Amino acid sequence: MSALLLRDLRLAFRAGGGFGLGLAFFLIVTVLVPFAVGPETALLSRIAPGILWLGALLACLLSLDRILALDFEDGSLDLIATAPLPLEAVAVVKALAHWLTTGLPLVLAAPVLGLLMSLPGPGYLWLTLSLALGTPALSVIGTFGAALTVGIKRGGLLLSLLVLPLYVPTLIFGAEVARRGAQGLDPQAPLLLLAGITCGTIALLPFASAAVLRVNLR
Amino acid sequence: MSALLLRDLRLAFRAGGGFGLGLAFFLIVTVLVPFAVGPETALLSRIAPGILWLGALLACLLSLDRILALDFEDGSLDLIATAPLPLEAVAVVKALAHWLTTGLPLVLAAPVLGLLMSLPGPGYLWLTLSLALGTPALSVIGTFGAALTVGIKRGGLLLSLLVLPLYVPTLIFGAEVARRGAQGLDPQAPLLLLAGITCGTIALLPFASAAVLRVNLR
Amino acid sequence: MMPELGKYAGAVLSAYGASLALLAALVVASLWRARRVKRALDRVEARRDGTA
Amino acid sequence: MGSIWEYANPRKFMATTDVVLPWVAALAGIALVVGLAWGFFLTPDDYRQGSTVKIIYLHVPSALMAINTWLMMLVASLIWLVRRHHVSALAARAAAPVGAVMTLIALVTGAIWGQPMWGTWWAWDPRLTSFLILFLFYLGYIALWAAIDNDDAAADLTSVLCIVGSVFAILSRYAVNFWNQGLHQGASLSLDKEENVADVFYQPLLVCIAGFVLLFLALVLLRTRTEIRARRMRALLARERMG
Amino acid sequence: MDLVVEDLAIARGGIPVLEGLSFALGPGEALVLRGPNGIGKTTLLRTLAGLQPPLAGRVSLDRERMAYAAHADGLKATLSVTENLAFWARLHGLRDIAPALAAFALDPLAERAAGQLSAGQKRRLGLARLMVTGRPVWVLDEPTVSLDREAVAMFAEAVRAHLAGGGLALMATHIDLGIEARVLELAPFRAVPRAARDGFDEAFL
Amino acid sequence: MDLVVEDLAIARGGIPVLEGLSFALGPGEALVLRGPNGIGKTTLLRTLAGLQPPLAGRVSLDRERMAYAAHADGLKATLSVTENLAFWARLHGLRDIAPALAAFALDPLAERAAGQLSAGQKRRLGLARLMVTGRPVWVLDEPTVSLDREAVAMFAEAVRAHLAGGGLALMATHIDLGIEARVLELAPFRAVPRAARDGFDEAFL
Ligand code: HEM
Ligand SMILES: Nc1ncnc2c1ncn2[C@@H]1O[C@H](COP(=O)(O)OP(=O)(O)OP(=O)(O)O)[C@@H](O)[C@H]1O
Ligand SMILES: Nc1ncnc2c1ncn2[C@@H]1O[C@H](COP(=O)(O)OP(=O)(O)OP(=O)(O)O)[C@@H](O)[C@H]1O
Ligand SMILES: [Mg+2]
Ligand SMILES: [Mg+2]
Repeated sequence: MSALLLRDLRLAFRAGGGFGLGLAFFLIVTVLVPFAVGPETALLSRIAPGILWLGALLACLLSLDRILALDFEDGSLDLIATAPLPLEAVAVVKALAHWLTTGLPLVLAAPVLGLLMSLPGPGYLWLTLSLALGTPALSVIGTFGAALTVGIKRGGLLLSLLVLPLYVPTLIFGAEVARRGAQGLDPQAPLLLLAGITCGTIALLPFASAAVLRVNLR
Repeated sequence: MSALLLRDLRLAFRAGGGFGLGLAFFLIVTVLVPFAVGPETALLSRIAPGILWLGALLACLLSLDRILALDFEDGSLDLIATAPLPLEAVAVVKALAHWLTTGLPLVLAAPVLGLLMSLPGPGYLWLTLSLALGTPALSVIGTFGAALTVGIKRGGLLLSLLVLPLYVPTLIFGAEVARRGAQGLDPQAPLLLLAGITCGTIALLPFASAAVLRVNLR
Repeated sequence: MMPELGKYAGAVLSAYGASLALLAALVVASLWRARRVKRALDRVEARRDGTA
Repeated sequence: MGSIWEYANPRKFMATTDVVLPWVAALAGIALVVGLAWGFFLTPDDYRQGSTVKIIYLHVPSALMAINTWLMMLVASLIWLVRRHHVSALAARAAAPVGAVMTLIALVTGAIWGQPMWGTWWAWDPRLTSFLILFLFYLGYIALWAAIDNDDAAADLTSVLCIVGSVFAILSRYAVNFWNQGLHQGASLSLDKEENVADVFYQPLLVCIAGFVLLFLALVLLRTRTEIRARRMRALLARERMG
Repeated sequence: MDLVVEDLAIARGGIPVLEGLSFALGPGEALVLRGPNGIGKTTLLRTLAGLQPPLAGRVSLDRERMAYAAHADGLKATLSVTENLAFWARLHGLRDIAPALAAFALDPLAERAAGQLSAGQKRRLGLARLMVTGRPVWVLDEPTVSLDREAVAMFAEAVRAHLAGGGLALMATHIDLGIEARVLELAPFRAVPRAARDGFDEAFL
Repeated sequence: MDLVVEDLAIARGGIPVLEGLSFALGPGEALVLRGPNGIGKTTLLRTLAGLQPPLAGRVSLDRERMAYAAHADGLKATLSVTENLAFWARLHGLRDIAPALAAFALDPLAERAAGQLSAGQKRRLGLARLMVTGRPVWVLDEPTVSLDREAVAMFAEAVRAHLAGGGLALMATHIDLGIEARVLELAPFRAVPRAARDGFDEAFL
């Protein structure tokens, strides 16, 4: 397992490997929002938590098709499937590698981008916390979506289409935590629900991913 | 030229070809925004023109890597480059095919989605008009970005990073037209500027795209 | 020695601190890479001259 | 002496910069220390801005260099495209991270300055916004260099990106101006003496600007030397592998 | 017997392609599959590798003892030759990649990124992977595509050594490898469309 | 003379691989390039096709009269065999694809999506493309990879007909095609590293 994880991380850090690009996309979406909706600070600070969560979600989404499609195209996935590693473990490792290269940087960058969006004071902590709790779920769900579409050439957009509805609960609770936090309300209830979703998906979805992967390799 | 255009359109309409997915993405982003920022109508209708423009831009962006990368990977691009068709024409045809399969559907769907976002009355016309005028520029600029990154495996995110700053002027003027239109102000000035940008990019960028493509085929 | 910065001391000092830190990081990174690349090149050249 | 293009030959460039670089670096160090110390310790507070006026000694030079670095990259890119001197392409590559850091310093000092002056870290002021866009251009340019492994192709592609990017950067500047009227003051370093800041602030500022220019020069020379060496090493290694 | 196939029928894209296939392979034996393009060699090998289920019949083969090499090599263009090989070795719990590098004359290319190899060099790297799996049953799909004469000889040598060490090899190929091996001609096993005229059965035929 | 190469030197990834190459080819002639993996056959053919510039020397060849076939076939998986072929024909201003289909026995597969072909069938389609370009100079990179014996014979037949019609063919291959053709062994033209020890020239060597 560690061999696969290390390889994926190494690939991500190589030139053209995609590390940091999710981050760049997050940055760019956040920057574009004011151009689109106008520069008033009051308006921006009101929509800030939601837009930041949406930006993080989209940045995650865009890097999903790298999780498995590259390995499928060059034939590695066939070979990995015949190696002594259950496909469930492959799904977990792939999700973990995705989170480490995409989710984690987003969590760390979110406060800085909060600044651009004039996020209100107490919001920073809750935004970071909710992202830290929510992005692993995004990676695991995304891996499932990637496994579903792995056979399709440039399935990127289809993948988005399949995954986005699955992202809705995470997004709702995550953004709600950040929003309540920013407005000084009590974010405990959505926080617990968010944590529940994350634990549930991590525990169960890899099995679904592996099953789907098996079908797609056929 | 028509052979290439027809092939690209036909490929887009085939299963997994990507037609309609840009549209679906646009739809989903628009649907997710209320989940992210909360459901108040006043707030939504205020940010509606901007978010719709942003959604259209992102939907365009996501389909950019299909423009050239698929042809590069399976070797068609090498063969097309040796066919009796100048690369400038290839760049134009590719941009046109992208606009027909992505930009045009977005323009047509925008009014419907405006409804979801409670876009104010007069906004519909101006939103549609600004998208119709602006999306060709997005396709042409995007083709340039795709040509730049065509040699890079899954250059998708790098492509976004390169293209997004280039999209800024179009987005600003386009969203400004839609916003002023929605608020009942006079959108003439940004409209002219938007038209200027579109004409300029269409006239000049294909040459840059062809030059860059030539380097990448080397 | 230290000038009186008044109520803006935090801002001024952090501006100087951040900028000088960024500049120092840039200079150090440039020097470090210069040294590393030079050493690597010397090794390659020595190897070539040794074998040739 | 010959034409200046001789210096575009890697060998000549290495030989020349070997001599020049220490002097430039030393001058840069002196100018920076003198300018910053003068500005920080020996100037009075502004009657309106208080001690925050001292930030100007970092903010303005870095902002100037952020733009000028891009201009220098543009010129170098054109030289590469027209005359195909490798050193010129490598100089553009070497300059980009310097420009990015300068932009970052301008942004950070501006943000820190904005907190006491405008009561906010960030505002979507046209000038600040266009700097942010400039920063994105730098990031994209650096990322493109890093993503392509054929050096000549990378030089060609980044050069075209630099040219197209310049056009769009200017377009963005106008677009941003159109979109929002800003808080930021206009240029106060004009040739028109009336509009300039008071001399007490002005003189150390000039020294600081000179320091930043020299520092930029020194860094670009150093990094270009590194790039040339790295390039040569890649060529030698590849040649070695060919057997 | 390490690999036994009994009355196997296989399908590709829902259409039966081969049927009634039986053979067995013991330690030290090699079998070459031959047949015209499109007969179903790739499909057969994928079935044996467990990547797709058979339509009928039985395959007895311990998948934990099998290494598969497909049309595609599964190389990562940005990783070096050594890194690529070391990854597969570690995935199979091995460490030593030196013999594999040596067997396919990859030492001079060891530090090169896999994306910068020529077609034949890539293939050599793909074949070297087999040696770091440490598995006795090799299932190979057209292993010598793009190889020059010298490299084909290296490959034959590697297979011979593998067989001498008690391994098995099953390969599909169109060219002569110069290996002592039984040949199985697949043409006689082409599936004949059965007429199931009285309505649709489970396979809609 | 339709194709004349004089004192050509070519490089891949900035490194010279072949130099001092000269040959000429007239109507009805074929030339087979041979050489070990990695010698630079692909690079040479790409240079002739105009996809990359030569390092030195001269290639005289009207690119408008040349058709190139690379390692990859450029097929679209979701288009049918007919649609793929018709596209290339129209791009080159031709219409009739029937002879090409017949020459490579693709008629039974005509309506099949290209993605559902076996490796050898794909290759046959890739080669059929040459016949719908209507161009006299064929530049082919390992055309027979994955082909079975029968398909190799079809290809040889197609080349012979092409030559008989006044065409030219230049191909790199490792196997014997049974075509009357001059053979050019590339090994003697391998570029030798020049020693430029005292500093960097523009090539950094
Ligand atoms: C965060 C982002 C900021 C950026 C990117 C930025 C950018 C710039 C640039 C480009 C210049 C050089 C203009 C020129 O010389 O033509 C400049 C100068 C200047 N900035 Fe900023 N600025 C920022 C924030 C601020 C803030 C918050 C203040 C203080 C209130 C400020 C005060 C000044 C002053 C006093 C000058 C010198 C006057 C001048 O030469 O224009 N800036 N800034
Ligand atoms: N994805 C697919 N869907 C449907 N049919 C397919 C698909 N791939 C291949 N086929 C068909 O299945 C049959 C068997 O294909 P297979 O790839 O196993 O042949 P093969 O013997 O390996 O041929 P080759 O020597 O050309 O590689 C062929 O007739 C082919 O056309
Ligand atoms: N992208 C690349 N970057 C750098 N070097 C490369 C690249 N691709 C190939 N090479 C090297 O260039 C040389 C020539 O490669 P080329 O592909 O032309 O060989 P070839 O004769 O076609 O070999 P094969 O028979 O294996 O296809 C080889 O030594 C190869 O390692
Ligand atoms: Mg096969
Ligand atoms: Mg080759």
